[in-house]
Amino acid sequence: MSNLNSLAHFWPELILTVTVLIAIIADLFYRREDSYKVAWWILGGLALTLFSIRIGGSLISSLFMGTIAIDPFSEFFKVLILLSTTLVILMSFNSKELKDYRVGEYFSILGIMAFGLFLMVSAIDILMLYIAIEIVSIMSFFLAGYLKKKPESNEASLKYVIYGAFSSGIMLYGLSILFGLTGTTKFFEMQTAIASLGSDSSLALLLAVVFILVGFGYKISAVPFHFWTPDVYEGSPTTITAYLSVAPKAAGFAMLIRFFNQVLGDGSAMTSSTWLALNGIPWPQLIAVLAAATMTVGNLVAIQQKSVKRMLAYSSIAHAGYMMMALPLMSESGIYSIMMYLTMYLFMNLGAFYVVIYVEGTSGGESFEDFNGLGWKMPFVGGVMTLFMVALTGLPPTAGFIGKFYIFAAVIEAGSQYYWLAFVGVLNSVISLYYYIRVVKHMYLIGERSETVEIPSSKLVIALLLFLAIPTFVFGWYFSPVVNWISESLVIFNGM
Amino acid sequence: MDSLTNYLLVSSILFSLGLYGVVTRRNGVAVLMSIELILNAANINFLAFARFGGMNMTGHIFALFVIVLAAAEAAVALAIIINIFNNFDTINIDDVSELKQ
Amino acid sequence: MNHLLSWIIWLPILGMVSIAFVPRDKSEVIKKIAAVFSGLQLLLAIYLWRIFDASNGTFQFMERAEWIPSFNITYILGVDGLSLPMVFLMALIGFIGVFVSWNIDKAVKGYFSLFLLLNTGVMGVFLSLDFFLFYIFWEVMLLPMYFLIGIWGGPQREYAAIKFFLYTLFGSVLMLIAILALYFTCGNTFDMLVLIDTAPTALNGMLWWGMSAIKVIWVLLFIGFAIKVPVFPFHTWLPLAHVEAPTAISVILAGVLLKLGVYGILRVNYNMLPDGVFWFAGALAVLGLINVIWGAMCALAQTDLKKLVAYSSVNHMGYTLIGMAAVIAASEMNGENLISAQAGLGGAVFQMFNHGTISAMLFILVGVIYDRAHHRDIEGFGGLASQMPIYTAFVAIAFFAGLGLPGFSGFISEAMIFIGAFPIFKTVVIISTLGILLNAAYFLWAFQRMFFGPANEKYNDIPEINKRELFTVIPLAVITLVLGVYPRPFLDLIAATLNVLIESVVSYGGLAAAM
Amino acid sequence: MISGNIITDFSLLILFLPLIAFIINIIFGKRLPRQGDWVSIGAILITLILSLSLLMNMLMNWDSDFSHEVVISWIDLGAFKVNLGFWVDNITVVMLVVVSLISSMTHIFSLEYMKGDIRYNRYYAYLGLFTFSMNGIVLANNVMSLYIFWELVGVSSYLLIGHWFEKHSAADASKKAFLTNRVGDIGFFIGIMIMFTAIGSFNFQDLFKGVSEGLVTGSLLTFAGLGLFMGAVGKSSQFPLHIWLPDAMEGPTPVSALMHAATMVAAGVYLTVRLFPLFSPEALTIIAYVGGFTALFAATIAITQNDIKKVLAYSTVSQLGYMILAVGVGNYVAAFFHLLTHAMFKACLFYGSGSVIHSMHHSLHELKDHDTDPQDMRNMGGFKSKMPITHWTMLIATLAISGVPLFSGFLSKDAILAGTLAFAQNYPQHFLLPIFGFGAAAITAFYMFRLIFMTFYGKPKIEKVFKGIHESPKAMTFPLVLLAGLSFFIFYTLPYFNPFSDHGWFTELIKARNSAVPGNPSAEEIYQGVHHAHYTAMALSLLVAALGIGLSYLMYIKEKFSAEAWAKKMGFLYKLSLNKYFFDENYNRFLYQPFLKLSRLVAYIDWDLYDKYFINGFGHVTKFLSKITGRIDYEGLDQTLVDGVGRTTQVFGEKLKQVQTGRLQNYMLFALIGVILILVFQAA
Repeated sequence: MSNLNSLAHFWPELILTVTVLIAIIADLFYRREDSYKVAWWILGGLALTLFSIRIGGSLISSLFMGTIAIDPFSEFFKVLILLSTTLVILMSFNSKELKDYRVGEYFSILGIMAFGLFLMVSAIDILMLYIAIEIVSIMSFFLAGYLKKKPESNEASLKYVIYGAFSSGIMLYGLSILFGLTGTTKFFEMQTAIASLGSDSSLALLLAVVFILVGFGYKISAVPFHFWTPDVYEGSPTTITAYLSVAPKAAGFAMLIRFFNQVLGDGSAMTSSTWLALNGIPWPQLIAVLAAATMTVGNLVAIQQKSVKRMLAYSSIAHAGYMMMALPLMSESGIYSIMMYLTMYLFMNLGAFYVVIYVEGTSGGESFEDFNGLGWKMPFVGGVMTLFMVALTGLPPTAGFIGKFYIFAAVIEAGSQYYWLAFVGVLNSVISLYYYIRVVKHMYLIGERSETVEIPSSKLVIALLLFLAIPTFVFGWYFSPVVNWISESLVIFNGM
Repeated sequence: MDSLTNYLLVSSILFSLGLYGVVTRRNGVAVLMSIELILNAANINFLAFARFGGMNMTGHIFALFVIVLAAAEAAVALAIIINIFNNFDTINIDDVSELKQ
Repeated sequence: MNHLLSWIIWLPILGMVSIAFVPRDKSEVIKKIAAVFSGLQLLLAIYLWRIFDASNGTFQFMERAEWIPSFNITYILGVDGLSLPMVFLMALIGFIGVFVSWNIDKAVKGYFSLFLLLNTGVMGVFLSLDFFLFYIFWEVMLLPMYFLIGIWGGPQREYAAIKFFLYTLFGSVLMLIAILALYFTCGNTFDMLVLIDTAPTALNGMLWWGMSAIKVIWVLLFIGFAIKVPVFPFHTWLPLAHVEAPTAISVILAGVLLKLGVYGILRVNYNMLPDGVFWFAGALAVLGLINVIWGAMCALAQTDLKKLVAYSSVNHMGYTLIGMAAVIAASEMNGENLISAQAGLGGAVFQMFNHGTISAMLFILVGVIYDRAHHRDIEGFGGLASQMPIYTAFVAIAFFAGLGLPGFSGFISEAMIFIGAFPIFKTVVIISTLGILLNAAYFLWAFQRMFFGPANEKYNDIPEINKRELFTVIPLAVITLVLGVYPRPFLDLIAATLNVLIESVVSYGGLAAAM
Repeated sequence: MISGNIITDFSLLILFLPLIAFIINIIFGKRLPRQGDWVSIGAILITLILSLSLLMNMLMNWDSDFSHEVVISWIDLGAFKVNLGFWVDNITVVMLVVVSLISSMTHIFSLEYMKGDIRYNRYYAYLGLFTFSMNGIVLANNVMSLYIFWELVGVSSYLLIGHWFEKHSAADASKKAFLTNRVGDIGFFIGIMIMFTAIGSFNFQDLFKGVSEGLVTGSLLTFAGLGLFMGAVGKSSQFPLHIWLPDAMEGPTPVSALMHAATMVAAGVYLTVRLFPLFSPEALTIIAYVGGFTALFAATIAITQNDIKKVLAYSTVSQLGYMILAVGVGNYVAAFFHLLTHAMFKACLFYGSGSVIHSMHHSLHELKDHDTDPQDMRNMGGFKSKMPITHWTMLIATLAISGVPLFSGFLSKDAILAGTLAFAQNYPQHFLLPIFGFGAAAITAFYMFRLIFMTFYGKPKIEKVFKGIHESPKAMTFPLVLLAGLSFFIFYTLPYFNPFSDHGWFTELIKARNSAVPGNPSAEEIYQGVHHAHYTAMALSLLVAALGIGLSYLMYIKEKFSAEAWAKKMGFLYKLSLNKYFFDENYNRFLYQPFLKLSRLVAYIDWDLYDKYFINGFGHVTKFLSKITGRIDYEGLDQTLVDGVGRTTQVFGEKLKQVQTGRLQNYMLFALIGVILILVFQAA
């Protein structure tokens, strides 16, 4: 579709862009202390964007001369991104860390990041892909280092920028090789080209795939490209940590799915329920191994963390691992389960981080000891935290279980060659119980009971916690709505 | 003496140098420069492929975009490094490790 | 009354909700609410038992409701002769448990909410006929258990709680894999009724990494259930959990939770993988034997009364396994010895129930002395018989019931198990008869050390067992005695279902496992 | 002539009246007047009357194969059915009379003997429980209910032996009794299982039928028989499970009289009598040897005991051995006959000893003397004058047990010995059995008279104790007199009057049945054998009895030669016998202690090794792994790898600072390594 016509279907992104511009300008007129009002502009913009997505109609095609796809699949992820962005913005309101900074840009940057993520989930051209990744990365460098006066934050951003640039560089190199092999940047042309490649170039192809994998792996923080995660997660403002652990991951997975399904797989993705790897590239096995490694490492290292925030950081690596399990299956239900997991993960993980933010705000720390007796002191917060922990462990009747359930179901369905993966997965969730329940232990078993009971003063906190907790619980036993939504969204534009 | 392989050779050498620099350099700026090397290695690839693959201009355009993005990235990175310098009085990234537990 | 089963399951939740509205300092009210709701549940259970048609071996009072159609998940409830006694047991012990925990004073609100939640979880497992539902209830039990042990337990409570949690979770995730494997190999359904029809044949000849799928799934499920039972190598969480848990929780744990394992094996492994039964029966019997002897010997060596009782559970559940193994006697290759199959399986189910009542009684009584003396060291007493005669009398009843004395229900079930298993597993049974000697040994020895001999001045003014405690023990004692004298009321209840089960096992049995 | 359902009702009453008394007493006993002893006594007396009326009925019928069966369905799972019920025949009736008679005597005797006991009501309650279970055994028509009541008897004995549980010895004894019995019961149950597996029923008649049809044969049958017999070995305290009975004397003496002399221990014999048709020849031979050996062996222990009750205990063991021996040689009617007579005179002896001990107690109590053992015969002597009734009754009983003509013991013992002799004549290789028999007879006569002489004759050993001695009250002497009376032959040979022949209502009505096992001699053959051996046996037994009595007369009255001297002469044997051949010690050393050690070891393995190291091991391993991974993931490797890189870089003249952790490059390095590994791994 030509560029001009494309604009007609580009409303969400356009609205987002305009919002951000307005926000930046508006920021100039606010005084320092009420610069947080910028957030309202952004929120409004996000709302509009969401609206425009929903009314966007169900056109499935590609825009801007085949560089961007619009399809329910991308819309699904866009909604997730909008949701998490909105939540994170709301969370930021009572984050203690941000108090003594001018937060105007902060919110605008979040907006831009959302825009980048939009591009990521819908890119079907490696150029667009690269641009999107770069936008997102650069914005996250900003955000990670937003606390200028806080050394950790600086360090985090430094590590993030260098590591990000490095890995995107390697990825770019891989892309260049791929370009060389196929002579095009468009996914579908690449697909056909790869399909007709001779076996002599398979090593080069492998090289390209592996290099590209570095970029992707970095985005979803998969082993062995996860080393930046703990430091960055710990250094950056907790709100941003929460955001990084959800939105870019989601987008990254969307990207992975598209790429592996349409470039390295035979495009028939969603028409038949399973598909094949092209040209005998063993990337499914590769990803399977990486998945196992990712969740194992994530869990094992999470066990010995002293700070809850850091523990969550590592555990988010593990969760990436769970989701990766479903990639090599190359089956519709695999993708389905990833989308399911992401949806559930969004609520419980943001929830967990939000409780951490709240506890930081009250007791000032984020180590396990800071949670001692929390359950008795603040029954509400303790209760929802328990819920989130249980959900992250993946016990019924919580959303977390449903996510895991779908993942494992997909793996088992794929047949016995991936059972070992399922075993690794379930054993890992047993391990994860150990450190998640540790939080609960500190909240209820260790701290002595206080007679006085506190409930969060701010209505916003309660509202947000409820908004995150209720789905976490309800989706645990009633998830048909999600199911239907996902099965509608499970339509990927496949070049036709 | 004007064949694809030579270009690829050059680019791969650049790439490896870049990698090496990233891994061994201690100076933040130096590390950034090494990264630039990697990016440009990629650029050379793009151009070379575009040129010899007898294709349209895609490669060139790609290269242009890369240059632009690299610039942006470098800008951000340098900003951060300056900030680091203000906080740590060093841009030697060995010394920037508060976060080790 | 329709939706009877749903009511039985969800009543405790209602109680939990209504407790939520009570201010935390009104502990009396909270206890009363808990008592009322579990009492209602008990009444419903009794009513169910009255109107249950014993002549019909299939599921009754079925309830079906759409749930998650996209994954063929349905809300199915049903009760048969296998689950009915367990439901009754749970209702009874749940009700009694409220009174056992009457003098809990720490965080009463939380305690009773979790207690009721636990109740729902257990009931759900016994009544649900959809695998997904089954699994959810199965896991729902864990968290309340964790808190109940971890907050209200003894000195080592945190360790005990997490150990229990990890142990059981480990088992249940393996179970999850098996459930999914069944789902995808047997026509994409969680409906147990359908699975019972399709599964036995669907897996025939299927090989995974050279192992027969039947065996793999059987073992996965078995480990999951065996940990709950607990079967020998997986039993070590039990003594710890028992010793640390508050009395009422030990009562529930020993009285009902251990039965979940056996129930699961009978309901799932036996019904859905009959070939596996034949392949595994021998091992099952041997494991049972080990449980019997090992548990008894450990019990013999204990000086902590509660630990002794805990190990006696290991020992008693061993008999159950032996009895279950006897089911294969009814197959052709074993000469269609229906008698011993019925005796063995019936004995096993009966033993489940009896162990429920007896061990509950034992733990309540242990709690009684612990509340007074604040220790459970057997050696630390002596001559109590002259100081608390009534208590002594009830302990004697419980102990004699425990050592399988005729006149108590335990004897009948154990005798049935032995008689049933003897034709097929002669050596196992002959060795395990040693168990009845060891039972007597450890119970009587403990009894002598605690109650006989010169009175210990330290406890001269120790208060006698009080009315509330009597109220918790007497019903159990009565049931044990009545069924011990005349077991038909119970056995007639399960007979029809047993025969259906045996039939379904032997009708497939041993074909695929043979190859 | 009573009709069937009346018999049913009677037997039901006989069975359940004592149980009701038990329940009433255990629950309300304390609050009832006189602590409710009258409830128990009333119940037991009614029971006695009822069983006597059954006896009358039997005598009036005069029908040797009268039987009456009642059955109720107990378990019914479709194929697996269990029916319990009664089997009333002449044996049953006689046994019922014995039980209820001795039981009522005990009730009456205890009125005085247990007066003022702290747990008076419970004592009577337990007596009721015991009577109930014992009648249950007697009435059972199938092995299962037999087993059930068997165990219940064990419990009531446990409770009664442990009646004075404050004494450690009593508590130990009760536990020992129960556990030793359980050992036997295991065999019993295995026997039941074998039988049921083969025949598919528990009912006596079905079992007999099944065996005669050859459903169980050969060694399996022998095993089954021996299994069932093991039960008897336990209950009747035969070698090697005899250890519990002497200790059981810790219980109150009336209890010893009732359970550990007359009825409960006889249950084992009753079992073998009941199931006689099931025993294969091999089994019977073994039974015979066990019985015979026990008879002699226990007798030899009894010689040297000084505790009056211990002597009686061992004589009981030995007499039971007799009965078992009789069953073994096939002459089981004689066994049952001896059971009957023995119940009478042995109970009488126990009551006698009870009354002696009672008065000893009193006199010691007067003297505030708590060191002197009231049961030690060496503290007695010359009581004849003080306690005439006790003396005479005990003397009669002793004459009976020693097998002196005119007394019941003579008849029954003679029958047994005759049977044994006949057996040995048919199978000379078993010549030992009669030797056991007659030897035991001689020794029995000896030590029984030793008891009498030491207690009632000679000079009082301790004068001041002797002063306090006086005859016991009526309630205690009445049972003595009654039972002493019942020790005369006449009650067993009616309507005939011939002190030298056991021919009478008993032999008429209790007819031997043929064994169901093919190959066993028929009842007729056995009878003939006994008939032939009769007179020789009689002569011999008279001889040995006279021998024994004479010897002890010379030793303890005339004191021609002193016991001490003899004891010294054969010091080793003396020590052996005095210490009961060190059985308890050896069992303790080689069975109990090792087993306890083993179980402690098992518990240790289970808890401190298996759980702590293996199970928790997984936890530790995981934690360890997590540490390792943490290292590798976060700190480690760089120590080696980056140093390596550093060295290479130094070649390029790059100065490398002290390697620090948390450094960015390491991460990238690892990422790189990861990539390379993947490449290698994939390209390969």
